[in-house]
Amino acid sequence: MIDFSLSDKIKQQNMQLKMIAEGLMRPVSREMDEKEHEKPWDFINATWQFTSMQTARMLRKLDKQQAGETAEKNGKAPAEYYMGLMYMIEMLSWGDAGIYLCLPMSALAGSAIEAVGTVEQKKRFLSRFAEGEPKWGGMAITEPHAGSDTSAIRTTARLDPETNEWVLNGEKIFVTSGLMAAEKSDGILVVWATIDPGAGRRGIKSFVVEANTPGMKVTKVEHKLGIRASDTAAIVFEDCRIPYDNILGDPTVKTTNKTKGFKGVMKTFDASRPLVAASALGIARAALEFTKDALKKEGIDIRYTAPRHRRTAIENDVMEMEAQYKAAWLLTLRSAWMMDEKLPNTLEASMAKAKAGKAVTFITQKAVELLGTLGYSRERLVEKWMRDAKINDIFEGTGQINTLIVARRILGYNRTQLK
Amino acid sequence: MIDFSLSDKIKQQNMQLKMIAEGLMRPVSREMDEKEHEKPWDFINATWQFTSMQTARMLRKLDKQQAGETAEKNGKAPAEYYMGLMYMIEMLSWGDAGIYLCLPMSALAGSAIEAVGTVEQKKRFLSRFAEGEPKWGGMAITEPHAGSDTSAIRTTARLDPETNEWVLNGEKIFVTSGLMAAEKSDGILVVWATIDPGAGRRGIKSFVVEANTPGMKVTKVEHKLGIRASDTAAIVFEDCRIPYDNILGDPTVKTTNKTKGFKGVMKTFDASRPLVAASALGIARAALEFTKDALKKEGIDIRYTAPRHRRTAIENDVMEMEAQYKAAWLLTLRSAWMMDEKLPNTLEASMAKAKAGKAVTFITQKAVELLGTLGYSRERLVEKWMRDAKINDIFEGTGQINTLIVARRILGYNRTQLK
Amino acid sequence: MISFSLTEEQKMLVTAVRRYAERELRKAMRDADESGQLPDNLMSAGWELGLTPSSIPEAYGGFGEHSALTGALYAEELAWGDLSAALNLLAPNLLVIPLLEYGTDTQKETLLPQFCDMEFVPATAALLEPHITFDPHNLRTTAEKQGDSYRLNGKKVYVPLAADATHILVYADDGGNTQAFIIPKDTPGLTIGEREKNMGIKALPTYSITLEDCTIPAENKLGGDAGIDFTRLLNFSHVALGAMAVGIAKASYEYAKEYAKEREAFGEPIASRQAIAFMLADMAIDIDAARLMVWEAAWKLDRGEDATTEAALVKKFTDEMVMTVTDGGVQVLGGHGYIREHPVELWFRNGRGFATFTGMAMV
Amino acid sequence: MISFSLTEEQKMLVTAVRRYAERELRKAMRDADESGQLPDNLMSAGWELGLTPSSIPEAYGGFGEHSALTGALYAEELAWGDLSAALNLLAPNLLVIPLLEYGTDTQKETLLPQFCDMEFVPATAALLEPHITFDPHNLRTTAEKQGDSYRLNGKKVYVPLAADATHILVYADDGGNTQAFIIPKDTPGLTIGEREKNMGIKALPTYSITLEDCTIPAENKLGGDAGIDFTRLLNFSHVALGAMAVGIAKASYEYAKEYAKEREAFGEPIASRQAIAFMLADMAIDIDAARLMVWEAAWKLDRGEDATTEAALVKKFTDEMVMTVTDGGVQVLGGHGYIREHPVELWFRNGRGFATFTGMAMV
Repeated sequence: MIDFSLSDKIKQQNMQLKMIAEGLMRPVSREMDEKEHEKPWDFINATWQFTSMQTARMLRKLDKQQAGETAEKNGKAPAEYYMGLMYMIEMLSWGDAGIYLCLPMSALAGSAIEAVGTVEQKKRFLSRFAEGEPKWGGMAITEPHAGSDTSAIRTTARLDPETNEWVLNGEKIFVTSGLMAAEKSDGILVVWATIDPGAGRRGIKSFVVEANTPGMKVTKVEHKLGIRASDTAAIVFEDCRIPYDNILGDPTVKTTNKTKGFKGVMKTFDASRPLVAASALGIARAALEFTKDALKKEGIDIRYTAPRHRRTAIENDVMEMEAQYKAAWLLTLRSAWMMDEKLPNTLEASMAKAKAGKAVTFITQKAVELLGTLGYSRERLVEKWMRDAKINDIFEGTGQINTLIVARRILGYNRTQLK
Repeated sequence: MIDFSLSDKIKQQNMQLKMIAEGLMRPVSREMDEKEHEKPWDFINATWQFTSMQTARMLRKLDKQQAGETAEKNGKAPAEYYMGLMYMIEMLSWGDAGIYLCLPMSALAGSAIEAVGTVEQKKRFLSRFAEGEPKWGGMAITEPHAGSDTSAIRTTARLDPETNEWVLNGEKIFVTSGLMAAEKSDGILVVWATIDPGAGRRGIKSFVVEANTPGMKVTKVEHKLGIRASDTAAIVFEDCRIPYDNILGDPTVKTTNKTKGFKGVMKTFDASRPLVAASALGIARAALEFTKDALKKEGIDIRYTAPRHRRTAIENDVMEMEAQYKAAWLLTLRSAWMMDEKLPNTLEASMAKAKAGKAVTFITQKAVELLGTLGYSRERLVEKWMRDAKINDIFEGTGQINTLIVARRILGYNRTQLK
Repeated sequence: MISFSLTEEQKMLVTAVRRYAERELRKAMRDADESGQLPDNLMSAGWELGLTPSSIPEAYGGFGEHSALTGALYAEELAWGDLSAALNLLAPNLLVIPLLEYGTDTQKETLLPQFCDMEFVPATAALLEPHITFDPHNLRTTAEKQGDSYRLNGKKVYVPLAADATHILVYADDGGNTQAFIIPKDTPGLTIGEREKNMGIKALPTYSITLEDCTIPAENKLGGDAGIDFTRLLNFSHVALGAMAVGIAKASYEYAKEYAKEREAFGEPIASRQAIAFMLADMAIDIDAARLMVWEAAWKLDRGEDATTEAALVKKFTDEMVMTVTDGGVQVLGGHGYIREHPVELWFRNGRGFATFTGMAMV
Repeated sequence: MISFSLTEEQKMLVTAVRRYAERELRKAMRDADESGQLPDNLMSAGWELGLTPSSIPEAYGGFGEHSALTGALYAEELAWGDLSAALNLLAPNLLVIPLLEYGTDTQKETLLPQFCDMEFVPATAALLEPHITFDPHNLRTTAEKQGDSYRLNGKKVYVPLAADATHILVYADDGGNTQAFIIPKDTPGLTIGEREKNMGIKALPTYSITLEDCTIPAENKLGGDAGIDFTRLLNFSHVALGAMAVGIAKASYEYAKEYAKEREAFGEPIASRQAIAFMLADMAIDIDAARLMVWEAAWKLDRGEDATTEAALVKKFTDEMVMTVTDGGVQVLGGHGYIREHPVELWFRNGRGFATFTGMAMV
């Protein structure tokens, strides 16, 4: 039955996360933005308690499975798993999207390992996220010469038969939490590289590189328009040697067209795009709420039922912001629900991402506009949200890439038929 | 010096044409729309006086040139030639865009003949437009299987060496005034056909076919969304024989890449696109004026200087309509001025056409919306203008084609680099 | 718990309505638009689907419960078939739903049973007024109480089926509030005007009506003394029209998509160009978003909650969306879209009406 | 007769300003934004172009006539170079233009000559107020006449160069009309606040100022008893800011275009994809349209005609256009656009300000 009501579990989670957002994020939002490259340690230490516990629970479950104690299938998620995740990310991004990205956890690296890693790999790489000091995981895909074009990856992984090690060479950019994962904590990076430069898409594999492995070096931490609390690193690999077993998934170059490894990687986008959309919408909600509150203080309440000749332009703008927000939010909700229902959602996830990216840029830019000098000032957070927001139309596939995916899906076209 | 003031000549022309628009077009607008395929004879007979005189003047000038009596170069236009034309078309389309298209004249066929015809051809084909009953010219380019893709033309023109005649075979659609030109008057059609189906773009030539030539048959007059006073015909050519001398321009298939003939044809778009844009903007102005008048009657004046929190949504909408109108209008003005100044204007003409097509669809659709039941009713003309308007985003290159041309020009790309 | 699954019943209903839309409405659509007339048997075939009776409780002869959400599902399918026919078939809802929501027992008992028969009974409502500054919350049509009766004065337009309707539910200003009054056919003072001529929905007979000291017993005020919560009723209408806008938009989008895949230019289907493909993708996204917005508002209404904000956003979003999409439908077909051989121009004309159709449908 | 040709003088001026913008402003732009400071010599180099003196008649030491159209030409070029620098360099215009238009002879004679010297003299104006419902025609800052003096009270924000300006032209409500008052530096009751922190134009020092019973002689009211036509002055500002919006938009568009031609993805430059190419084409069209709108309004102002509608449309169109274009500039560069190594994010931050900058520039 079609139902839009929240389960008690998510309601309770929302309440808890709102406290974190209001208590540990909002108060340091401005500071973390101005002092780019500093870290929100209070938030990190507090949330590490939570994320490390979750990882520990996951690992215990893994042990049980190995011991045959549970019939639960590997990777089976509990009810409303993605829905819960989505609401979490929305609320934390409502708090501060830059700080949310500092959440100490294995992040995308963890997802990749959980999705395709062996049990041994999971234990070896993820147990660190269950104990000790806060740690980060990162995903290194993009290279300087290629943006969305993952098939053009030039970083190589050559097998040294003598030592049975992979030798990585290449340069990665735009690695979220790259500095924290690679150098400032005992974290891990998942690095995409080709084991056969002539094989295109089929030669691309992912490898786990542990923090401070010799030959891996963070060469730059970017100065950005927004989400400044989060570090975005450039990382160079020069004869960086890692054990043979650090490769994720099948180590051979498939010769068939069924590029399973690559598709597996693309599959993770089905899960991550609704979450990125949710992050976008957290920012959008923050801006929308702030705008409405500020207008209310000036005596302007939005009259939803007033006809166009009575409604003011500013009320009309706010309604448009709300409508766009609602549209994007419901698409996102649907795509997360489909994940939980194990329904194929590539189309719907890209729809949500494309729409949310557009909606959040529109809403935050409009908020700055409507609020005038208040909106443009760095004394308030709206201008920051507008800067933070823009990343959502760019990462995890730009708006254009996601629209392209939607177009291909609805037309039934492949990447040759619709370039 | 940058100047936006009208010359007295154009001011006077505007006054005269406004009388025609108000006296002969607006009063029959609705009738001509409802009784699709009937003709506005009062308008036709009145304007024929004018257009036939103009053609006569042009032919006299031609005679003088032949006799060496004038130093004026062939085809040299007087000052403000295109500017005057543009204002004319704008005002007549403000009157009624469908009726404007019934203007008895050689139209695009005439332009093509004037541009590339020999003196003999001009006299032979155009003198009829200077005398007798009203006549029409038409241009037959589009074919059922191909829209904007003129290089895919399949209509063939085969030379019969025995009779020294071209034999045309093929089918044309979307021929404006096709019925009037081909069968209902002693008019002419310019038909695009290939003399070498294997040669692609280079084999395409244009031919003059006189009305009621055996083998040419109007097979259908379209029922359309708008501009219903104008007939849009489908015409079939079955072994339609025309004299060898009816070919316009060079009769050989060029083997170089410099497809001069084809380029010449494309060049006519530089002149016609500003004019089509002007027609679009005539409709837009009609809708805008009607909307503002109707609002005024309800006590709503547009307060241009009111801030957003005082201005109503409806005022804001009207301002947006006006801004879009103004933007498109000035681009159109510029592209016409460039024609008169003999400055290359392919880019600017496509800019004007793309923007005007978008603006007029937006403005007329918004007008219908703002006027509510009044806008949607067939008792008024606004809904008709909205239907008429839409053709402007479609013919003479759709909005997409014109945007594509703009994109190629600004990027310096050819049709292979940007498809 | 959040879910986007239809119930089995809803799925069956949707399938049945879609079949009717595809086999009957689509076939009749073009001729009906040109001639201004729906074929005689079309409404009776539609009435057999039992949509209106399925909203009426058994007590009054029906076999269900009113659900705006279920209504939104079938309204979308009907409009996908043909908007004129959809508005015609659902016109009785304009009386039935307000009765179900606010009717007194007597009103319900008297009026509802006739809508549970096998035969289509025309009924309608009159809300719109003929001026640009129309405001449903500040009507110019007035209802004045005089002893045991109400006297109505004013002019209404866009009243579907007014000439044949057994009852017209007339909305009027009753002391500053919009209230509804049940006016039976042939009540003195009620004059049905000429059939209206509109850009779209040409197969739907709509009329202007005039009320000149049109006097009815006080018990004809819907809901009796308590009256109605007009805002809530209007929300039902926004949901119904929103769903129909989605249906029309989907029709145009689907047609344009198939055309774009078949039509070749410059050696490839035009769908393989980003300009066209992205237009289609944006259509698909906004259609889905609009549908979900309709569902959410309907769901809230069904729970008896205030959905005024949601319904207002539905109206705003769908009015815009359906226009953009149906305009895009014509645009994708280019010159062919401008010809009345293809249906996109019809959907385009209908699409522009939604901003105006306030109150013309209800589920 | 309609013409789009610049005069020879205008062409020369544009060339000179563009050279300055390209060689000086562009080089300084990024550092200035990060440090919040324009290099010392930048304004003096700009001042040597003689833009402000070229608007001042010889009688007051200048060498030209005020022309909004010529002003629009150079304002576009300056903003193309850097908006902070442009607003800084042209800040004296905020006093000079109103003086030229409405100043009494005495006011002109006293104040104008200092702006014809070789050295940049900071002067400014204060219009904006710190509330969302700011309305330039209904200011909250008040000017009360008391005998031979005016007493001003209120708060202003976004006042460029306030800390250094020799004079601030303060706009205040004078009996229901907006009038302007010349307030010299160090007038008692005038307090300059902290330097403001904004999202963009970070290199331009702007301040809030407070007026508490700030009292000035009555002859400091601009234009004397006749006062000013504030709407006309605001039109000059809309034209100036519109031209600057065009300049910024052009900068971002050009950069994105070149990037798109160089950047390869999936084996081709990204510019060869319609999604990107069409975005660039739409930018180009709207930039040109905006410029022509600016020209037309300026031309009308120069003829002394009422250009209120034109100026309002310029503001509406350019505010929107510059935001769309600068957002698109970032979007075309994708992840690289988000990094402060490329200038597009800077133009994006500046672009969003135009809707707010009302009255902050004048030509």
